[in-house]
Amino acid sequence: MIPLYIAQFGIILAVFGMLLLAAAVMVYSERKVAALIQQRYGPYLVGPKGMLQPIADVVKLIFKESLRPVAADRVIFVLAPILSATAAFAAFAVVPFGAETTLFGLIEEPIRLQVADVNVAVLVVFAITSISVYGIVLAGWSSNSKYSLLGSLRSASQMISYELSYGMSLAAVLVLAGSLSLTDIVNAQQGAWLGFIPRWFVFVQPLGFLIFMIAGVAETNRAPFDFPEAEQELVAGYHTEYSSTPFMMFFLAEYINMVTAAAVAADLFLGGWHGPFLPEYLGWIWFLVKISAILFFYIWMRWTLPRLRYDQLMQFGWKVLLPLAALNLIVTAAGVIYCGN
Amino acid sequence: MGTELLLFYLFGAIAVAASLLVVLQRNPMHSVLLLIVSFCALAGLYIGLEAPFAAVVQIIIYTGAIMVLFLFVVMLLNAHREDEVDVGARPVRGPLRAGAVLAVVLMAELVWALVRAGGPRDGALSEGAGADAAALQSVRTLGNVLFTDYSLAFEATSILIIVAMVGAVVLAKRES
Amino acid sequence: MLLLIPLLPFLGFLINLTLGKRLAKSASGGVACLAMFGAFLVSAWSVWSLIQMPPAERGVVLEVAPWIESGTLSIPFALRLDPLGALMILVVTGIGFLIHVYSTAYMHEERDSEYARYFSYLNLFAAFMLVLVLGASFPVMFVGWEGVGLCSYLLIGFWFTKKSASDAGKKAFIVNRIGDFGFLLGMFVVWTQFGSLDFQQVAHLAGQMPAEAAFGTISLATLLLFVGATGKSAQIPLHVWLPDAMEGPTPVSALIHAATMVTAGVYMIGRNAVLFGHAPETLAIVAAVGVATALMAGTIGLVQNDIKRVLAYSTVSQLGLMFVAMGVGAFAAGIFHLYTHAFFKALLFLGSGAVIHALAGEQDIRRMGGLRKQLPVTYWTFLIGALAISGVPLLSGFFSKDEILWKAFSGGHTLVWGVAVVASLLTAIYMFRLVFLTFHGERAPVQDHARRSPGSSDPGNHHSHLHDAPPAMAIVLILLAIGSVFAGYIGVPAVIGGSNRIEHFLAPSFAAPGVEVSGEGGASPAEARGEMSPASEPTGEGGDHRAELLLMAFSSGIAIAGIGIAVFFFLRRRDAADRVAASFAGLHRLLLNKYYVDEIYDAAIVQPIARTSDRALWRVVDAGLIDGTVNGAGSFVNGASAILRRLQTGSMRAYALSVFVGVVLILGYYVWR
Amino acid sequence: MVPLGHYLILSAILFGVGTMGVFLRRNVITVLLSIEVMLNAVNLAFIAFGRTMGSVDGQVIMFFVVTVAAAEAAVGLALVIALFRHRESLNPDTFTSLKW
Repeated sequence: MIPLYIAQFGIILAVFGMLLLAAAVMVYSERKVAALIQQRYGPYLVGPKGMLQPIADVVKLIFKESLRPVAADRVIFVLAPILSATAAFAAFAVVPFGAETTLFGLIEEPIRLQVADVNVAVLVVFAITSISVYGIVLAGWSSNSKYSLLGSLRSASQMISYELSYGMSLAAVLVLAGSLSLTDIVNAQQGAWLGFIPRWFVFVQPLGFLIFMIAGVAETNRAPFDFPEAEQELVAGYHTEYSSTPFMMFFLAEYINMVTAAAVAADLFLGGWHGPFLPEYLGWIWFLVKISAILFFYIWMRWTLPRLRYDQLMQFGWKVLLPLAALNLIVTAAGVIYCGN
Repeated sequence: MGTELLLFYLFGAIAVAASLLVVLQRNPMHSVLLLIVSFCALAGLYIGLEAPFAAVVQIIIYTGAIMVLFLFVVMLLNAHREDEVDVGARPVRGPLRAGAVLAVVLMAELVWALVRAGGPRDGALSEGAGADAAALQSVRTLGNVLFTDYSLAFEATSILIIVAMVGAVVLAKRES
Repeated sequence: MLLLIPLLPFLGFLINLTLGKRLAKSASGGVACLAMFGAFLVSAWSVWSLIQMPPAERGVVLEVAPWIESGTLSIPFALRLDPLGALMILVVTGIGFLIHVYSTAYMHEERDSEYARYFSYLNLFAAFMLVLVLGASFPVMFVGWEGVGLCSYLLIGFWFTKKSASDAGKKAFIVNRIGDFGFLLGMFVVWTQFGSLDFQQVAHLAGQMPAEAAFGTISLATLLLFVGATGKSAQIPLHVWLPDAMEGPTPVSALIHAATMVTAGVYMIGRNAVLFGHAPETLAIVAAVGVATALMAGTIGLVQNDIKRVLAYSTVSQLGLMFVAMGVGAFAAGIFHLYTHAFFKALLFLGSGAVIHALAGEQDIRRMGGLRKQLPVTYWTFLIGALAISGVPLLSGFFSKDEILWKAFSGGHTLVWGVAVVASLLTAIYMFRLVFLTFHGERAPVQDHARRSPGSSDPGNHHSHLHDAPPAMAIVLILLAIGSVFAGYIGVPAVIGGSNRIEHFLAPSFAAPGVEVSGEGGASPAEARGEMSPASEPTGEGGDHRAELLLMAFSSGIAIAGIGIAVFFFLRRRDAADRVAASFAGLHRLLLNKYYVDEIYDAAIVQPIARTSDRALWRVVDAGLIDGTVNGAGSFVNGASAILRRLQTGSMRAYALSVFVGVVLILGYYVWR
Repeated sequence: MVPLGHYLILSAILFGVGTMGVFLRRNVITVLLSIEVMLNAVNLAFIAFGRTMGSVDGQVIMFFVVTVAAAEAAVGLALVIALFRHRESLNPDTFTSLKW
């Protein structure tokens, strides 16, 4: 019994570390990719090919002075970044990233590569995302500056608007899998049709996947939906007034959210850790591959597409995405009932 | 004193404290946040009651939607503090204070009534435990009940929502 | 069939009422005349079918619908046609029709809407009059009674923009109300006495019992009814309204205030002949009132200068004469006079109308004169009328009036007879005064301010030259003239070889049903009066023949004498007339002011009422009591709500608190129970 | 195993607290929040009962309550905004006139 607890604890730590690492990697790769897209070098001084750049950044940020506007709401101003960071980390807790494994026989009965196996995991992710709104909103409001306020208002309304499409496209998958547990959903995508097409829901739910991706981008406030921090319009949006560690937390939270979104997408649509050529216990490699692909896609999109106009964003969200998602859900449900599985 | 009871007291304490603060301090923004806290605590209690779905819904809808709405309004009206200067307000504070007192009285009455009715020591919940928890937890059964026994009420609420939506838009629209 | 008679005019009324405003004059007038003519034809037909029946059971009853059903009281809306009614409907529809035709020309200057209004009123009047005549019971008759009152009000005040006209209308209406009140009371008494209001039944029941020796219930009932009659027929003391009624258009005066409505009182007494016959006291009063009225009106008529007023007073005196006939129990004679009078009085009024029309509204005879040349038709017809009314032999007036005089004399009412003779003498005098002043002698220049009725003034030509009556009028005048010459020949008394047909015809109406009617003339009223005065068991014995002839000669002599006097004073020596007037200045003024009756009434009745209603009723009762209560209620509610309003703070939390208190209390009750 | 009584008493307390808020606060928004507190107290009671009965009806009713609460919040807040436009105040006692 003891080793099991140890293993669980280990997994928690591992996930925590992995998320931090992932954030760092993201920062680096984002800069690099951006540079390549813009035909620059990007960071190359710190460490080999500037790989240690993120660490330098962190150090710099930590050693900066932490400022707080006089008129700011003391409590909330402090609370906001912590909240968003926490939410970001917590969301990943229910995301499975690998098949059951005995960790190379270290422990007798296998455990799942997942912090907490909740039978309503999907909804939990959803719920935590909705909480993460507060981080931004409160940050904007508490720092008592008009730019921040505008940024936070925008982000809040934007996230709420896209949460609906997000949830609906997700619900379609739930209908297909017939479960709310991410593990079950992933396992429902085992195997392949005709031997070579993997049973990924992306092939069943192309539209759903598209909507999910777009909504995900909006949820994570990334370009072309990065209104909360639209540099050209409102200095730095909701975190204008933040500096030093609190700012870093927002930064962190943003990237972790991306990772989480990517992980969830992989689990829901791309069959999680299932994939050809690799044994079950190495499934997490497939998982990493898929996540990286999605993340690259995010970065790629950010540096390619211009930002929309705010009203366009809202119009799109309510008048295009939501109806499409609803339609998709209805069609899926009908299909499921028709096929009877 | 099992862990469940421990958790119950923990969450219960949080909920009560948060609610009390919601009521007792002046800054609406803080009230909203504290209310969110108490909601989360309630969600925890729901999990303890083997209603995880209810818990998640509580968070998604209350915390994720309704409270954000409140937050919005607070920001929009930028009501930092409860306005002390009553703009042409009728001084009806006295009776209202009495109302607060009455609330306490009501609380006392309820508690007293419950205690007399067997109070905390009755094992009411335990024989309910006989019902299989899986059925209670599974969203499927919930859905079945919701869409069969309560279908009418469900449709009614959907209409209610539509009406409320339209009404809200009409009311909040600045008449030009 | 019977129903059609009143219904046709009513339809005409409805048509003119609803779309009269849009109709052209010719259309609305045509409709009205057509309705009347139809009614006339129908009534002629029904009268003819009535005559076919044997005299005993001449009577057609038509129950239109059940009307008032309450306990033992059951009054169907029933019409009944009997000889009396037959005569009346012929007069009403016939003369009514002629007057309608006349009106089409006379009212021609009116605007279309006014024109339609006029004819709708006229038709309505005809309808009500026919209901009055045909009604088989008191209430039905009362409907007609009130209806004609209304129409007379409307028509007198037809030119309501003129204050005098509307005042006259009001006066007529109010005075009539007094009479109607009496009529109602009479009805009630009859009901209590006989338990029925149907004429036939009442007559039958009355026929059983003996005539009242002293003043009894029947006398009371009849007296009250007679009050109603005085109201309608302008007898003392309620005669004051009729002269003023001349404010109305002349054809109206002719139809309502000469030929038909004012005779309703007479008709009513005739209708209840049996009842009145059983109340000698009442009959005496009737006779007295009648003769007094006749004399008084005659004297007034002697000095009046308004052509229509003179005619009005003559009408009053003639009505008085009719009442005399009724009073002495000569019902047939009274009705007979009514019938002939309808002809020549209508003729005279229409003639005067023609004159007024020609003179653009001039009514003062002192400004007339010498119209003989310009208005030949009018002159001759008017002359005939005058002769007829003054009772010149062989004209209709002669027979009827002479009949009355003879009945009075033979009935032993010598005094009544004497006064009646004087009255008829006066009649002859003032009628011819009228004729001479109007048509002979020299004409005084017309002043423009003298245009009286705005109705009959047309802006077109100011009558530099006079034109005679237009064809429509002329024809009517001629027809009526013929009528007033020959109408009397249905009642030629037996003594001069005639067989008094009208009397026999009417006899059944005056006899109690079931009582055997002897074909003999004059017997029936005697019987109806139940052996009241044996002296009136006349005709048949030779002695009375001589007396009757003598009287006839005498009365015709009277007529001639009257005319002679008129010739002397007003044709030959006008200054003499003035001198007489001067020498009897006091008397003259008295007559000129109609015995100051109006002034007396004003002082005795109108002013006190006005004062009390102003001081007591208005200031105290209305303003004080009634308004006080109403406003009091209002202010009470006001005060109460002022207090209750405190609860309505409008603060939602206060409301919530009230709810909450309730919750706590109820819960507390259950907890501590 | 937590007894039903605990939950009920907790919900009673929460309800009382909410009511208190309705009467104490002089800010419409806070008043609405207090009402939310009351609703949640009721929800808790429902779910606890449902658990006791071993049926999901408690949760179902809780969903309905939540829905109604959402509608109420939407309309209520819209009203608050409209009111705030008319009177520059959020004090419920300033909105005592029955019409303007």
